[in-house]
Amino acid sequence: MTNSLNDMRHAKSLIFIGSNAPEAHPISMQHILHAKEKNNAPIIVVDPRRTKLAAKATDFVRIRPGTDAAFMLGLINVITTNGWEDKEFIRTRVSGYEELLAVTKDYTPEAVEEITGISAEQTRHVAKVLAENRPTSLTWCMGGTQHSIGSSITRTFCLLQLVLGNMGKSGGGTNIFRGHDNVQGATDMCVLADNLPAYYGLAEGSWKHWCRVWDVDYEWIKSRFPKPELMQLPGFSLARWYEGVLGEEKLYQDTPLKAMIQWGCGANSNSQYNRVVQAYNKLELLVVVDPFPTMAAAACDTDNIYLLPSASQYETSGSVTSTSRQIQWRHKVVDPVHNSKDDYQIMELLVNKLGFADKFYKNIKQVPEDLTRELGRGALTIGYNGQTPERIKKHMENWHTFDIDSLQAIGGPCDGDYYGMPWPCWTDEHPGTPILYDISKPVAKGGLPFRNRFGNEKTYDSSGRTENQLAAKGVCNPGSEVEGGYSEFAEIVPGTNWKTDLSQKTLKVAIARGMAPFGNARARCVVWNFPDQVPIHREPLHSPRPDLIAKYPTYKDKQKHYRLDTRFESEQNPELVKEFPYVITTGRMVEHMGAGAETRSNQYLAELQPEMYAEINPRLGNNLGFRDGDMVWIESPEGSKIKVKAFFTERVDEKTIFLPYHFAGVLMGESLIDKYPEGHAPYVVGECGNVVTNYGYDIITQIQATKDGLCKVSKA
Amino acid sequence: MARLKFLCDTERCIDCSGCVVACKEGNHVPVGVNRRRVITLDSGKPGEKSISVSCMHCADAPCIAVCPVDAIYQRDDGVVLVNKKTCIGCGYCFMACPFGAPQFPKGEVFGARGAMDKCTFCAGGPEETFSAEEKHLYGQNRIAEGKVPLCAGMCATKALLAGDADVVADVYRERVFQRGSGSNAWGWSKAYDKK
Amino acid sequence: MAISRIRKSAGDSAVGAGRRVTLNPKVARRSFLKISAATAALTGVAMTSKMTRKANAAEKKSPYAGSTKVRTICTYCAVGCGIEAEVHNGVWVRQEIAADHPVSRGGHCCKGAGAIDMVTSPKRMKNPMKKVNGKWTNITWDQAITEIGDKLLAIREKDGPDALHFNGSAKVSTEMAYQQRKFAAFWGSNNIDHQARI
Amino acid sequence: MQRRFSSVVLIALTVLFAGSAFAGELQAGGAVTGSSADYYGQLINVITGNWQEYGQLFTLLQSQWFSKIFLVVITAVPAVFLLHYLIIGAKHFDHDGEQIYFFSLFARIVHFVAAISFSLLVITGLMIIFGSFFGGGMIIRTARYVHLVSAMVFALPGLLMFVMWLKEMLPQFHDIKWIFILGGYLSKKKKPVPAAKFNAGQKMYFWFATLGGGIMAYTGYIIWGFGATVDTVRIYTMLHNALGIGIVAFYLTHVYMSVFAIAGSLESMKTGYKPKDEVDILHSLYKY
Repeated sequence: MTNSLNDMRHAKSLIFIGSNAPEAHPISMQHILHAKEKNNAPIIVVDPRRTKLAAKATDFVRIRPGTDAAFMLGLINVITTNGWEDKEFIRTRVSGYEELLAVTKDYTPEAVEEITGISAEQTRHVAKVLAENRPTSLTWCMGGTQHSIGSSITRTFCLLQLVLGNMGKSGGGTNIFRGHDNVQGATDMCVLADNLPAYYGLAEGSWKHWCRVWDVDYEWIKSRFPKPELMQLPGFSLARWYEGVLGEEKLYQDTPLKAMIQWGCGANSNSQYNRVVQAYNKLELLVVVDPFPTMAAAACDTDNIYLLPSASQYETSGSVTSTSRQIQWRHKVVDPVHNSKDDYQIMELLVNKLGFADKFYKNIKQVPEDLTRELGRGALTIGYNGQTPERIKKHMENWHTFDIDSLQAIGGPCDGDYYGMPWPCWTDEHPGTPILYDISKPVAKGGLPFRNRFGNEKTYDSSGRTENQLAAKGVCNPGSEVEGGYSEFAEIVPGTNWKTDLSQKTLKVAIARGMAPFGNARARCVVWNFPDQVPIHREPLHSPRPDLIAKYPTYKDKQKHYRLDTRFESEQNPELVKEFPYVITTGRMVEHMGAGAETRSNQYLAELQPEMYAEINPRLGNNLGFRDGDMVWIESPEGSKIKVKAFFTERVDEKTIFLPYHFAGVLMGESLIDKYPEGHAPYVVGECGNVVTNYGYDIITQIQATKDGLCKVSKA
Repeated sequence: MARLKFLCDTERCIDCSGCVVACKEGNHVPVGVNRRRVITLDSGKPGEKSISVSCMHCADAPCIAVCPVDAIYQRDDGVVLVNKKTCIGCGYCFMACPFGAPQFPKGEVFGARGAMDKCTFCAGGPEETFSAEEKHLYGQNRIAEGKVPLCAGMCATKALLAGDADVVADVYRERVFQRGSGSNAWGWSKAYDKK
Repeated sequence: MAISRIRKSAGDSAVGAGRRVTLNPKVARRSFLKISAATAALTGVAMTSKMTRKANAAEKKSPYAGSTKVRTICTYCAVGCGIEAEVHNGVWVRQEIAADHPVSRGGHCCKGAGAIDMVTSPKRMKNPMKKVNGKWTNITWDQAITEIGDKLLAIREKDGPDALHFNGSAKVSTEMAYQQRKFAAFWGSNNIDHQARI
Repeated sequence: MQRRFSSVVLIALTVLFAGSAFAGELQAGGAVTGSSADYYGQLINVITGNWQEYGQLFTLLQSQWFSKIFLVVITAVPAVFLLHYLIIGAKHFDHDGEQIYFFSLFARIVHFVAAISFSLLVITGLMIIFGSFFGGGMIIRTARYVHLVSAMVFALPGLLMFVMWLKEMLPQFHDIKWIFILGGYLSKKKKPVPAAKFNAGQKMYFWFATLGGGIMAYTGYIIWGFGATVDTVRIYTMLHNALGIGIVAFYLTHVYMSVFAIAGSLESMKTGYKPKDEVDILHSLYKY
């Protein structure tokens, strides 16, 4: 989120795309409904389903799954043709705007209607509402990202906010509600195949930076890798790691995967889950570290599996980063129960056994506080350095002193700080940055311009136009020494820049000069390192509209995509819809979480939501000849199928089937409940919805396309 | 004398069942007994509304009137409680209740209903305050501690209000006024059908 | 209709001699209420809690004498709701309402309201386990770590570090997530990822 | 007849299934599909039903009327009989003279089993109605169990009596006459009254006890397990209570007649023999 949940209280309108806050983020509704009630803010919900959020909305826009980009570009088209864009904002803080217009001119409301199924009139209406009620808070979740063009879709969301001039403003911003409790923190720490902590990437310089932080010899780390070039090659992603085991596809490493450590990850949130199960059984070693057995325990038939009981999060401590980028300290409530050990203990046992404990724990005397300090020392790009354990704990102790509207402490020991010191928090004295890219405040008080990351000037491929990428003259945070755009800080300490200066002198100098360490640039509409420099609509790989595939085809197949090849063009088959006529999409329910291992083991939650089901429109169900409550088979083009109960509801339209994805314990019609360790099977089991989610991955991030596949349905 | 009341604001209730689990977890209510539940009308259709329902602690409670053994009583602050030791599980209170609040766990003899269980407003029961027996039979006695009931305190959107009837009414009135006060989506444009 | 049978007196003998606390009539109610209603409307929170709390202040008493309150954070979604855990003799006895948390204001969804179940659920794993001839068997931590470690080292020796994939987690603390990434780096592979990808 | 038989079948069913599960527990009701709210949406219809109509009526009757009426019945009826006993007194017949074999051994056994279980039903039923008098709790809970067991026990002899005496219990014209003179009980004179094996009063009690008993058993079964929608349960409860009023009244009458009003009739029911003059007078149309 660029802003915070509490800041949404200031929004004058709110638009949600692929987000169902009452089910996925219920407490955020407190602030959303506040904006609706207090500011009379219209709430626009764009979703294939009439969700519980739509029940609170002023406008519900039913969209065909996977066409969000087209709708956004359509909104930009209406806004710009009517002159509702924020001209001053675009002139001073946005680059590549003309190139954007060249793309959006084709997305007229009528063209958008053809793609998305949203009437041209509704597109115009929504554009008008957004234009008349600024600032708009824009929220998306997995409904916006889990597509083969997910990265393009999310960019169109940002572009809309740039065109409306809603970025860096209270009540505006792009507010992505993150899923898991610490998914922001874990992402920031880059438990990712293509990055080192704090998004440093995998370049040699990044490795050297972190080796300095870890206080280990770079050559030693290098010696740990089979080949130096593998240090810079992203590993397998969570979305497709199992292909590395199954060996049916070409791999970009010398060995197939033979062992797997699955630490706090339910894995039945993986699409094509039946293939994951195959991979489990082919592994030589599978280690599951979790408080609950998880589906892996039941799915794995072979003797290769170990279950290590980790303590729950309440039995250990550490910091967690919320969706608002706030860092809070999760205090330990009780000691680990049973014979479980907390994560740190298990890691220590493992590292000791593997023989690199002396190097691994060189700076770590006190767990977890020394870890917080070490990661803060290195994570300069996103400003994790100001949030010392002491400060985080102080915020926890004094959380009652923070104002609900501004999230700023009023008096008390944290006076002036923003709650949780939302990153970037550049120094020990910095209050945190409650709103990103907000130039109304000095940098030292939590203001920031756009980051200068991609050079100072660029000639665009599409137009041949050359544009300065730094912010326009006069646009800067109050007190800035340079009145206008400036590049990122480097060479304050010779041989370093603001990202690699471990002394943090660069940061302090920049802030003392009233400037952002990362420069003051424009937000890009043209991303020249992406396949679509300006995002466009492309049909989902498995599209229900064969007629549109010709006009909006997907990408060429992608080679060497996280150590695998990913099919795009060769997977898109206009004939597929004839056999698999319905769109399948997945989502959350409020009673369960993620893969559901925790929540399905809670008797009360299991009681509330005891069964897997498929939401089917009554008209579709009646046409297919089954009744509410009948068991149906849902089959995917990949040949997998699930047997679930039909639940008739008008939440979904006649072409769409919705599956909650939290269930596990039943696989392709066969119950695995007896395979759990005795006494540890969850209270409720059900088919994994992700068995039938289709092939399809984003071209940049390799996120799985679970929201726009195809399927067929028959009575069981 | 202050009277304690519940009020659920349907404009805010998002059907998250937080109140349901807060109640069950806090009072160790067995599975199958629902002191509180959320009901959604027109689910999945335009105009969908949810409401959280439990014992409403009626001023003139029909359950008290019909109980053949006088197991149900009302405290001075309006909280309606049941004495589980007196209750015979006949179910008359359930028939009389307009909210379906009384719940019956399965008893042991001939499939009989056990003693009636319902929302206590987190005020425990007739046993000694904070005694193990009170906790076992009725759950927490938060009113004696000076705390609000768990369901309302943990309501995600503060849709569920609990407390003194006058304050609850004031809060709700203020909210309704606020909703109607603007000149935008809910105000004039709505009144005059201005698109 | 029912008035005739409603007992107005809380001290009725048929009800039992239990001590029952009712609101203190001595508090000057009307004026006090005005203030609390105003606060409630401002924050949108049912501040009536304050009402009962203050009215009962004179008789305040806790069922868990000497318990401590631990402020912690809910482990479900990323909203980051506050939890006040009441701990008595090392046992998490109940979840209190974290009404002062600046984001959640005491609110929880059904998952967060049952957060205590993460610790108390009988379904929790109790011991390290492995499968022996298709049957689940309890093992000691020592055995588990020794066997896993030996196997990992053997695979590393034979196939190299890239034969291991590490699925980390968005459910652990930032420090632990950092350690997971650091572990992969020290192990010598980029085969590490977590749920943010999907 | 159809109805009668269906209720007979139901009594039999009650006996068969009573011990097993009373499946109508609310928590188990309703297909569980969809979200919790839909689940509860289904449930709430089962739960509150049409409260405005039936719930309110039930509340009114249960809180204001049933217990009062029962109180009137169990005080007024004995009081009337006390007056009758004091003013008119019991009828005495010659138990040493000629006897007529009136009831077979089988009939007597059936009657006694029925009598005991029926008495228990009435007593425990009244205990439940006046539960607050006993302070509720264990006593009344036990009374409920006894009520259930007695109902199950009564079902068989009830059914047998019904079959056994059905023919004699069918109404006849002389019954009207009997009713007009109230069976001659208002006079001290021994004047033959128009009645065959059973007089009109016995017939009425018979129908209340068997047909009414069948309805009581069925409604009771439903109420016990909440085996229907709440509205049905409410109606059945009202029916159960209303019918109970009549049954209690007739039960008391029967007890008074057999124990007090006709001296030695209890003995007759034990031995099976009635004095000839008693039969000639009270059952003047009986062909022996």
